[in-house]
Amino acid sequence: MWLGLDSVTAPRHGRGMPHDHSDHDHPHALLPSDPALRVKALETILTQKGLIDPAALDEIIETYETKIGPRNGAEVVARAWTDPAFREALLEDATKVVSELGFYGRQGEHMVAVENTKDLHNMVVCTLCSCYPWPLLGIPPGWYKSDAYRARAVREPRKVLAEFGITLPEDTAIRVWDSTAEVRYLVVPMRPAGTEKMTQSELVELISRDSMIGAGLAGQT
Amino acid sequence: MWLGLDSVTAPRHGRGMPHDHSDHDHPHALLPSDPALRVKALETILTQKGLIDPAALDEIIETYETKIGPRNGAEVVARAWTDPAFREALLEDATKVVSELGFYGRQGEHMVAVENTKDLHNMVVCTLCSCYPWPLLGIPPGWYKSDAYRARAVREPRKVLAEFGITLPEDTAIRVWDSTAEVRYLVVPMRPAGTEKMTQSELVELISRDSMIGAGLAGQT
Amino acid sequence: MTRVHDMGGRFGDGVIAQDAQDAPVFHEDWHARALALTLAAGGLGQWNIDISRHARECLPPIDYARFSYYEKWMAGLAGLLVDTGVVTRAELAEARGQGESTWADKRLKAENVAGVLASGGPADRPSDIPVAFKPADQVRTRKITGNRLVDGGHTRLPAYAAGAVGRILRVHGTHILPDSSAHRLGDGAEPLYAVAFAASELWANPEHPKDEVVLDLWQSYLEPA
Amino acid sequence: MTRVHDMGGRFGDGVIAQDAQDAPVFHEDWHARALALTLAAGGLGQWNIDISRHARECLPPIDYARFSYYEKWMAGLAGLLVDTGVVTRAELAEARGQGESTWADKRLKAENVAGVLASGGPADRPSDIPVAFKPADQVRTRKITGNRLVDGGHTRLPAYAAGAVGRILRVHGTHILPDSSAHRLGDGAEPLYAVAFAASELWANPEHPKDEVVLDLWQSYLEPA
Repeated sequence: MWLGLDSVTAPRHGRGMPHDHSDHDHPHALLPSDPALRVKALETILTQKGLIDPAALDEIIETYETKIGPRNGAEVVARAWTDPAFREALLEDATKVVSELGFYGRQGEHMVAVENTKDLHNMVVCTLCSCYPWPLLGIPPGWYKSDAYRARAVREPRKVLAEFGITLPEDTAIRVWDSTAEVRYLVVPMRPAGTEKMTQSELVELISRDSMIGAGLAGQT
Repeated sequence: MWLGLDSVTAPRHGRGMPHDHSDHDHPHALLPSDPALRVKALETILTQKGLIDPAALDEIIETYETKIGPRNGAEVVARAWTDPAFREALLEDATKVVSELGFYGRQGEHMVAVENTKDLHNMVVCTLCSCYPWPLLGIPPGWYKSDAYRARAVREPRKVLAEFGITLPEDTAIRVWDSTAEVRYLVVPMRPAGTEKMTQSELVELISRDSMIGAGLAGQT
Repeated sequence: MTRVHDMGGRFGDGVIAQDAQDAPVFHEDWHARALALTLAAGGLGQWNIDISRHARECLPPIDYARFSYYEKWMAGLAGLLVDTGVVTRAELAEARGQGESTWADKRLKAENVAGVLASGGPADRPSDIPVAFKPADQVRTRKITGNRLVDGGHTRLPAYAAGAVGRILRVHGTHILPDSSAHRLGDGAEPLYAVAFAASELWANPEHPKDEVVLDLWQSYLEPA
Repeated sequence: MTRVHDMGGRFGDGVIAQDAQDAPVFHEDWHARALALTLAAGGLGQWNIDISRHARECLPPIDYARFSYYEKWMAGLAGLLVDTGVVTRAELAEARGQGESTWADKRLKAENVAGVLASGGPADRPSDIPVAFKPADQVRTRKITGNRLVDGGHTRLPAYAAGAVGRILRVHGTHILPDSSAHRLGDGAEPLYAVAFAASELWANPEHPKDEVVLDLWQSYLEPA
């Protein structure tokens, strides 16, 4: 319950109501404008008030730099390619399956796996913000959070894919998943031809982050 | 035909098609970033190429600083208040009537006058750009061209009017005119009570620019 | 959603920064020069008003948001000059014009300014398209706004009024269709109407049951409702 | 049109600036600090994820457009800290915290980070609202997007998908309604669905007749079609 979804639902007077600021009276304008100094100022204030433990920040950063990243997703995909029962269970209830592998967590509480086939290419975006399956793919790359991707992926996915070097067959349909709720989508890319003899750990190397967003293909170079 | 609406309709290869630029490859990025230097650079280039006569720029500026402004509209309104036949003709065909007064011209080629009453308050905006009846009101004020006015006037005209110091009676309807074509709207504000004995030229002094946009009342102080 | 300029109804903007009634027409000298330069350059006849509006709308969204009004005009003008070949990218980069232009004979002269401003540029044109609606008719706007001739092209149906039912208030005659004219595809003139929409038809939380918004809309934006 | 963040389908953005597959997780040290600071401050329990999304959406449109990703996070965080009274405007202005906070006992400790990240914060909740739709049912989204509880409030129906007909693809169970939760009006949990829309239902010029967009939408956003 760390996100406090339950603990902060009591209305308080004047809070939670939208109040549109003009450019200069938003609280952020009180901080230094240089972003690095701005972050430093906030960290300093919160540390001085006893609200932040800088060591906890270090721990969070190290977690997402070294422990939680697209390798997790690649392991799930590689196993789905090689283990039919696992694949079936993953497509049936991804949250359960990835939890059993220890990949449950923040921004991955409700997982759905969608499988790419010759007939259907899945692709994930969050047009309203930057929702992304952190426990399986880590922190999203810059392009995923860019205005250009958010604006264009839903309207012209084929032009977007072309920028990523992908041209789908003319009769392949595209399904773009706009992550508007707390459900997070993992794309299971197609297994490349000629990989029948590879081991699961060899396959993992073929599975890029972008392929699990649907903006890349597995084995694409 | 100076605006060239007819003369440039022949398609030319690769021209006129939208081509979205990312931030840094738009031609404007080649110019100095300081706006005053940017304008100066464009004027210099065009003058050196013989495409601009700086004296013509001076003449345009002087025209809109001293000759064409809200005084024109105020004269039209004051006469409509005092001359019933004129009022009727103005509401019937404003383009014809203002042309006869010498107030035809650029950005006022198709005029419509709309009259405020106890039952109906008219208000003008251009949400898509900044369309405005230049020959009658001059160059629009900054607020009319602001994002805040463009975004809010159509959705919450009463909150906007409150910022301008106006509270309408509860049973007055508001009609907001969003200037999406080349038709330009002049609001004929209500004549203030107690002005029955005023001359037309005294009345002109009561008629503010904002009152002819519908963001003010005549005689409002 | 069309482009970033299509902001009618947007939430998030704060109070309106008002100018005094007697504020100067131009707050800065360069504002005046920018306006005059835009008008004079338009006089070269290399683009029309729809093309020039579209040039401003096509600014990168970040620029459109951060630029002040006349900065948008200047950036739009730079784009138009390069697109039409009137000025080269090299000339912009060097802030120096290379030799007299072939269009120099179209230069607006000071003595012609008054006449040109007074003559304007009307947008009504004859059209073979019959007028389909009369005042009080119910119409519905296109469900999805957007140019039907050119993907991402210029159009004048704001997103907030897409898929809405209104009633014809005025018939304006037949006018140049910006969706066509902005892309040099001809005037495409067709009937133009003032159409009134109840605020409740456009907004989730309208301010007042009697309020309306009126837009000028072309016949091809409309269908009977 | 809701707010500036609601940009799905917008024209005007250029090519996507791609990162290499092996680019660092954080391009700048301050990006990493900004992310960690946001997570740790969230742990104080003074806001939920819907409130914090809304705080970013409520940035002035000019700021939202010009700020890089983590700058939006920092600005949103500054707003949240002031709105909740955790930090004062004076403290922000002086870049100095005045005395220990009453919420200091909620500080996230380094040794609890792993457990907290692993436990997450699920959004499914029991609800008395019966599930109204099943897979393959046709539904229509609200014609006008926007929060129905709070004018200008948070909502998760993008403008591009308003007034569109789609079909239910999945039933996700009952989830917290962001429109309520973002304004401290309770969980308001209700059924949530994945709804598929033909591209031709959303775009003036769809790329391909077979393409679809799927959105997760709450039952109150939908009606039978």
